[in-house]
Amino acid sequence: MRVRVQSEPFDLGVELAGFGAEGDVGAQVTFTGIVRATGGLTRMEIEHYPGMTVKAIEKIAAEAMSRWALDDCLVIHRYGPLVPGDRIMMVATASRHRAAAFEAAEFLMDYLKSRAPFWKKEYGPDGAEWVAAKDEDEDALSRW
Amino acid sequence: MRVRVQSEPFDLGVELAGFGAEGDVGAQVTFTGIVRATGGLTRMEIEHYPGMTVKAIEKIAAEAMSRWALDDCLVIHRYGPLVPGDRIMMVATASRHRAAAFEAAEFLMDYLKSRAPFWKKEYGPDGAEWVAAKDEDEDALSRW
Amino acid sequence: MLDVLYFAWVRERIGEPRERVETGAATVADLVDELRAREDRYALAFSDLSALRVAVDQELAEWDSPLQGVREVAFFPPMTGG
Amino acid sequence: MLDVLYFAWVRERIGEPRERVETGAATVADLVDELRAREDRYALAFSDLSALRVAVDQELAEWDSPLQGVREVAFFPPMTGG
Repeated sequence: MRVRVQSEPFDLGVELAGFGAEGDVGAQVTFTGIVRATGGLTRMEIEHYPGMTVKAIEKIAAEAMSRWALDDCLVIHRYGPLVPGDRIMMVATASRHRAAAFEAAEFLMDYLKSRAPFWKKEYGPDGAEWVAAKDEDEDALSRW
Repeated sequence: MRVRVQSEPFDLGVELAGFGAEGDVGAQVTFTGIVRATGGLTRMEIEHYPGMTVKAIEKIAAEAMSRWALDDCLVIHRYGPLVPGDRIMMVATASRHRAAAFEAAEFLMDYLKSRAPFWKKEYGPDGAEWVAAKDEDEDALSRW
Repeated sequence: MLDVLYFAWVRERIGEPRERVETGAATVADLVDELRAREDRYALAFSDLSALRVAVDQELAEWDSPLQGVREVAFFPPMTGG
Repeated sequence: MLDVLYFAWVRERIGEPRERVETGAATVADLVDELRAREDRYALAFSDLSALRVAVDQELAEWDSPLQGVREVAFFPPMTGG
């Protein structure tokens, strides 16, 4: 299990090298979140809560490891300034079987959306605005 | 949309470079299938139906593109000799939103399992055996 | 004339990956009956059709699919991709 | 003494990211009442608690969570990670 919070970009290929290699892994799933240029967005600033962020994500990741038969799980989340096309974050899961790898990755994403202390501020043609949490993201938690 | 069937290994990072870059993509999901050493498996041989394979996968991928709002979709599947730890295949999906990217990737996997003309022969301590299709893999199709 | 292809254990039981078959079979099922009547290795390969799948001109097909105008028929076990 | 932290638009409304607060508040809700009474910028930031979340010692908490022995309280809008 690996959790990292950083301002620097990351490389998917590098991060996945050797990921889950110690288990008898048959399935790896990754999710990558990317900054969209929706509504003329020119840049984004992600704020986080340094004292809490890694702990909160580790708790979510540990929950995923205990609920599914995962051999490994990885979460990287960036903060600071980002522009459209930049990777915001990624999760990866490794398991024997594909269903567990898929479900655990979706679980991680749903919880990171609403339970990891990050806040996005978007800058576009109409100025700056904090991204509002979506009801559907909160609702997504109820399926787990 | 990109479909490739090859005996050579592939590199996830290389394959994903620029993947979905033309759309306003917010979410990328990948699945990678890896040879497991289950039951002392020492190697695997994947046979396929050259005239049909790419066409069959393209049909599945086109179906995914039409059912979900995907900006891009990629399938790479290997054939020939493989050993434990080798990547067998990968799919990648790119979409604005995470639900579509996840669902389409699961759809692709379910269909590739049972509808793409590949056959796996496993070599282990008890000799060689063709992998039998699992009822659960056939059943998985019914959810789509 | 048809190209008939075999894959995986069907190929191994028949003993070859493909052959040209002279046939007037109207459907896949008729073709299977002709092949079964040839030799034991065919009878063995086609002994349980529920364990087999068929593709006609490189598309998945059914046992009652017609063969008129068809160039290529392939027999194989259920696929195990992914 | 408590460290009180503010994030996102709560930080912007309060005008600072953190401060030391001298308080005898028994619960988070009591602390909010004290802060609200201070100045308009606090009253504004805490005007709608349903739009806010709170963490106590870096764990998500509730408005009625006790503050005894607590070192750090943080206020922020619903999180938007991922």
